[in-house]
Amino acid sequence: MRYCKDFIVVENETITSTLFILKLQYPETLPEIKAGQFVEILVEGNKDVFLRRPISIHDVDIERNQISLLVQIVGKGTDQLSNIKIGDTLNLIFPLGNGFTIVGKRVLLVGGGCGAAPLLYLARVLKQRQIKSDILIGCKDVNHLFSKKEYESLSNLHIATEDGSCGLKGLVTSHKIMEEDFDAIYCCGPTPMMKAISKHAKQKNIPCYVSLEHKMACGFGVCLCCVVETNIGNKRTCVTGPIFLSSDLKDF
Amino acid sequence: MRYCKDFIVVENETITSTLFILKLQYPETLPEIKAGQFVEILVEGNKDVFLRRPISIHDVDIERNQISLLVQIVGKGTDQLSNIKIGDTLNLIFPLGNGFTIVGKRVLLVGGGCGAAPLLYLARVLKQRQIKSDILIGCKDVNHLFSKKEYESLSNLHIATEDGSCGLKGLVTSHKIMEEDFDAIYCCGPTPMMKAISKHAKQKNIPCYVSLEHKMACGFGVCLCCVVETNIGNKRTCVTGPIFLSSDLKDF
Amino acid sequence: MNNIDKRLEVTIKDMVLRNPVMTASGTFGYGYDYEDFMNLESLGGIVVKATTGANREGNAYPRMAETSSGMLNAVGLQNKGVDYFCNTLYNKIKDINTNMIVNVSGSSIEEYVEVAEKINELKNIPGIELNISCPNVKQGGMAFGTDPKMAAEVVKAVRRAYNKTLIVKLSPNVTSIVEIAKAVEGEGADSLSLINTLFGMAVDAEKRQPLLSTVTGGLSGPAVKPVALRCVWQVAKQTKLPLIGIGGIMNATDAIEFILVGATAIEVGTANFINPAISQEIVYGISEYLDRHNIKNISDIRGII
Amino acid sequence: MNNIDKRLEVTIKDMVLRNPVMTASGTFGYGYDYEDFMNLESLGGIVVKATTGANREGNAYPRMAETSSGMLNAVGLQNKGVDYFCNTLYNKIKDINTNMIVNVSGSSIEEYVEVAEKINELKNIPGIELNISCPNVKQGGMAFGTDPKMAAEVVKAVRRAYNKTLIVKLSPNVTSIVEIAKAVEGEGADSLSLINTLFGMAVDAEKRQPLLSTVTGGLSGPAVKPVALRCVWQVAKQTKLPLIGIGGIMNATDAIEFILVGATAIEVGTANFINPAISQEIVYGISEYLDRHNIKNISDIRGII
Ligand SMILES: Cc1cc2nc3c(=O)[nH]c(=O)nc-3n(C[C@H](O)[C@H](O)[C@H](O)COP(=O)(O)OP(=O)(O)OC[C@H]3O[C@@H](n4cnc5c(N)ncnc54)[C@H](O)[C@@H]3O)c2cc1C
Ligand SMILES: Cc1cc2nc3c(=O)[nH]c(=O)nc-3n(C[C@H](O)[C@H](O)[C@H](O)COP(=O)(O)OP(=O)(O)OC[C@H]3O[C@@H](n4cnc5c(N)ncnc54)[C@H](O)[C@@H]3O)c2cc1C
Ligand SMILES: Cc1cc2nc3c(=O)[nH]c(=O)nc-3n(C[C@H](O)[C@H](O)[C@H](O)COP(=O)(O)O)c2cc1C
Ligand SMILES: Cc1cc2nc3c(=O)[nH]c(=O)nc-3n(C[C@H](O)[C@H](O)[C@H](O)COP(=O)(O)O)c2cc1C
Ligand code: FES
Ligand code: FES
Repeated sequence: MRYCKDFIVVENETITSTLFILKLQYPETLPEIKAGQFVEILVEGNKDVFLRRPISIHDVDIERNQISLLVQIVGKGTDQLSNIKIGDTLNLIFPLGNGFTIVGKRVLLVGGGCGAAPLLYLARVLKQRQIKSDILIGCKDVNHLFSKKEYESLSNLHIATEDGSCGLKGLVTSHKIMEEDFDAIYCCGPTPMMKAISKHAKQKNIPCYVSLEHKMACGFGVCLCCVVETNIGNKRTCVTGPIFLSSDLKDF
Repeated sequence: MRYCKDFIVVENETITSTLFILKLQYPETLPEIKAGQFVEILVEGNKDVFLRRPISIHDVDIERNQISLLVQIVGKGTDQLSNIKIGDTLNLIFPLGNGFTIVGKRVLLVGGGCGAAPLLYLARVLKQRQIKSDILIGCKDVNHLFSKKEYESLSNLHIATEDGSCGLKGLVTSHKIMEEDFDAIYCCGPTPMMKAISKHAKQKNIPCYVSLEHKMACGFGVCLCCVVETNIGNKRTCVTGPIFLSSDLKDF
Repeated sequence: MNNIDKRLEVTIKDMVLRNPVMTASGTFGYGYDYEDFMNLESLGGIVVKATTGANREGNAYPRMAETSSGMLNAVGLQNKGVDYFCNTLYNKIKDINTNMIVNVSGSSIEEYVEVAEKINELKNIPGIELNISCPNVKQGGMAFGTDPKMAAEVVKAVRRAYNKTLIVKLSPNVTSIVEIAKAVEGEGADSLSLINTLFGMAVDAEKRQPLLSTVTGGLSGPAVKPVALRCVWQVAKQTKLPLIGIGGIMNATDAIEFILVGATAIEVGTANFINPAISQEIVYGISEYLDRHNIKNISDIRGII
Repeated sequence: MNNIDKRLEVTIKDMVLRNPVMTASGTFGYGYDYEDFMNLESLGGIVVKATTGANREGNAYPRMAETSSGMLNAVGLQNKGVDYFCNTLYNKIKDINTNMIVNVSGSSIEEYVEVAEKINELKNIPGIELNISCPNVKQGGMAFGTDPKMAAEVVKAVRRAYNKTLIVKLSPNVTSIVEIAKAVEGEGADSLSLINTLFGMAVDAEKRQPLLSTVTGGLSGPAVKPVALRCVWQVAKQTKLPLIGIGGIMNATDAIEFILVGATAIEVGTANFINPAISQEIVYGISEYLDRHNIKNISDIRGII
């Protein structure tokens, strides 16, 4: 079941000048939400924004009926969204997409930049299911690190920064945690990073789940705009994905 | 000289649920503004508003470099405008149009509803020039009466309300002030009212100036969308007007 | 569905629509995708995604670009083909209690005829919408829809093969839409739906490349409404067929505008992406409009402009 | 005008434009109307309002309707005729130090020729833009612009009478704009400008009447940009003439998009109403774009899509 409903903004936290976290209150009881699912936001107040904007669910507070979204400002819609005030309403279609398949006993989560958004809620779900997880976050510098405390409380956090201001200096792929044994990898971030991690997983012969951010018009399966080439033909990223087993994707 | 500049909103006063007055601060010295001139407002934040909106200059405070606008909410643009906050900026093209021709020694100003907007500044200018004026305002009821004190300080105020809640109960045309002798009438309001007053002026054989609210795309003479039929052909309301001598208009 | 507003009922040939509000092909999946958001039976009809003879993978990604008050798409008729439709999809939609229309596409007259013949056998499909106007495939549609002779030929052939309600969907990308409309009327079309998307393109100035894999695509959304209204108005004045107005309808007011210029019914397209319950809301909005203006029947305002 | 960015200079036949930014006919008056807002000499060129043989009063009011991301106009070529232009207006504009182009309109080949001949005599008018694409007058323009044979005929006749730069302005309201473009190219046009407005209409649902006195009118603004880009791209691929891109240009990025798909210059239209200084700002914006992308000359990105 998907819903099209208004949420109320209860927090708009600035992380960096281009990164912010929205906490949204649902007036009813939240339906079940899987880690890796996303919402489609109706962005109002900007003449040049016509379609909704897809944003992953960063975290879910099932007791408070709140969800949070981690958003990077890349254009007019996300910029408009960053100005939203506490108390404003935001209309969402949710929850959308397949969400992560939960497998194994010990798994690795790898996130790059704001692409890491869905991993926090994934870490939470994994902990609930008593699956051990390590999480490796790659980002520009220590200022771009978000939700650190939350990650630490749910998982073993490892960090790689471009400038070495926190954790390893360098790319996630060169972090030593990569060499340990896992039953699966969950990776969200820039495509080159996801490809590198998926190659690594292939070598290790373990499944690698990636999250695709294809351009979407509807987000719920009806427009066929968001397709990705898989080994069994074009699939809609918004319903068959956004989480794919990287070995199913033609391009990976 | 016309300008395209940002003003700062210093007041947004609600008169009725559909009527409000904006007071706008100009950051520089205001240029000369004639009574009857208007501005073209860039209305931001609404997806369905594409063109600027023409609004008459209600009053000018030359010492403070402020202008005020009286706006009636009739659709999406004026509705959006009504939500503007103190401190917001508003981009205006101004001053536009010809403004009233000032004639005579004793004149009558007749205003209907929010159409009366330009008459306050006209009364102010007349007083400065030591021209005696009477002003007759017609409106729905006492709640729709605005800027009463200001009118009273500048002119002899007469009122006609539809429900009799203030002044004469009835239309402005039946007010006894109409029977007195004036050198000219200045009339702003709904078209049927302007036509009636202009007919009256014709009988009295005095000039009647009316303000036309034709639909405008540019407001400064270049698009030719706002034409009105005059005795000497189509004229642009935004530059030849919006103030016309009613006897020059085909339809009057 | 107890509160049916009888004033809204309209007829297109043999098809009775409980109200003029339909949904446009390619924007409403196979109907059931919207069940979470609304009551499908509140609609006058649903036009499902284009169906072709064989399976089609459609165009490469990216297939979508946002534009001012609109979007471009280059989906390219992706679908699993008519046999899959008849054997699998039909069973999933046949009990939806509204007019389920199939949008029929093809690259040749033979393909159109093949699809139409097979759909003709499906009891619960009261009509087809012949898509001769898709700008998104090379050999598919728009060529038929922009040449009166070819349009006439394909309609003639399909008419012979199909005996239920035959709607023909017109392209706005023509010098004279009236000419095409008349050609199609002459060959026995029961109704015309218009417009399909405008032929357009979008560019990423920073990356210096087109935003669609196919460079060009089909423009839809409120940006095209003025063109759509003009097309319906022109065709309404010069043909006798019942028309279905499409293009940029975002709310009940837009729908009323199409009815005023001569549409018997309307289809809601891109708006479904922005508000998935909008088509149902439009039904209510039309009722409200009739109340407010004291109109006894929707047909009283049809084509009065 | 000391800081001229030499990278922006472009040439259209014999006309040197200091940058590709021109303003579109009907949206910029006679140029001087914008003097309060900007430096006219910062522009590559200015196309003044349509000029016809005799005085025209244009269409009745209302002539304008706002639409989603655009507007419809039905001005209908209101102007005081070519003689008034030559005797009065010309003197007011002849010293504006940029390319002052006259938009030439008519209802017959004779009228087009008459106007062109008279403008040919004016020293400081380096070119005309032949408007064969106005949707707003019955006998005016669009009929010439939608039929390749008629388009060729009028261009042929005007070409004989006019020996400076001849730009022909094309209508998007055709099945194949390439066909018209080629017909016009074949008769000696020096350049093509495209697009003129899309043929559309708007309705007031509450009053149940059209919003324009003429019912239909011409659609402009960002809503039409996808169609305009597609037209320029198509024509650039299939003709050799320098093109002037028009349609929904609101900022420098939009202008760059037109250049990327093959335009040598661009014209800013409706945007002038919303920001009367926008054309000058676009010039600066293009310079910035070249800086940011390290581009030596605007021609390096022309038509690379
Ligand atoms: C399933 C999914 C989950 C996502 N999760 C997040 C998230 O958690 N946090 C986050 O910050 N971003 C997320 N994104 C990306 C986000 O949707 C885009 O950044 C956003 O739509 C851009 O909108 P804009 O108006 O700011 O940018 P625009 O002004 O429209 O464009 C700016 C840039 O963003 C790209 N872009 C525009 N629209 C989309 C779109 N619909 N999908 C992808 N890219 C687009 C454009 O190509 C352009 O390069 C997700 C995308 C998808 C598909
Ligand atoms: C010279 C001039 C001075 C004006 N002065 C004032 C004033 O002082 N105070 C005031 O409240 N209003 C004034 N108006 C009218 C005001 O411009 C319109 O009410 C406003 O533009 C409507 O915008 P909207 O978006 O709210 O309405 P929309 O949603 O666009 O339309 C709602 C209604 O308003 C009408 N309308 C829309 N645009 C215009 C337009 N450009 N001109 C006239 N009518 C329009 C429409 O026909 C429709 O009936 C003036 C108009 C002109 C031409
Ligand atoms: C993503 C998308 C896919 C479409 N697919 C089809 C299709 O398969 N067949 C068809 O006839 N029209 C198709 N169309 C066109 C629509 O049915 C409709 O004619 C058009 O979008 C204009 O209406 P709108 O502005 O309300 O969207 C599609 C439109 C969109 C946006
Ligand atoms: C109010 C108005 C008047 C116009 N008059 C003319 C005209 O006289 N001659 C002409 O060739 N084009 C005319 N046009 C069309 C514009 O020059 C331009 O081709 C069109 O508006 C598309 O560009 P835009 O979207 O930037 O406005 C007019 C457009 C508008 C909006
Ligand atoms: S975004 Fe519409 S099908 Fe995926
Ligand atoms: S509004 Fe453009 S000329 Fe008057």
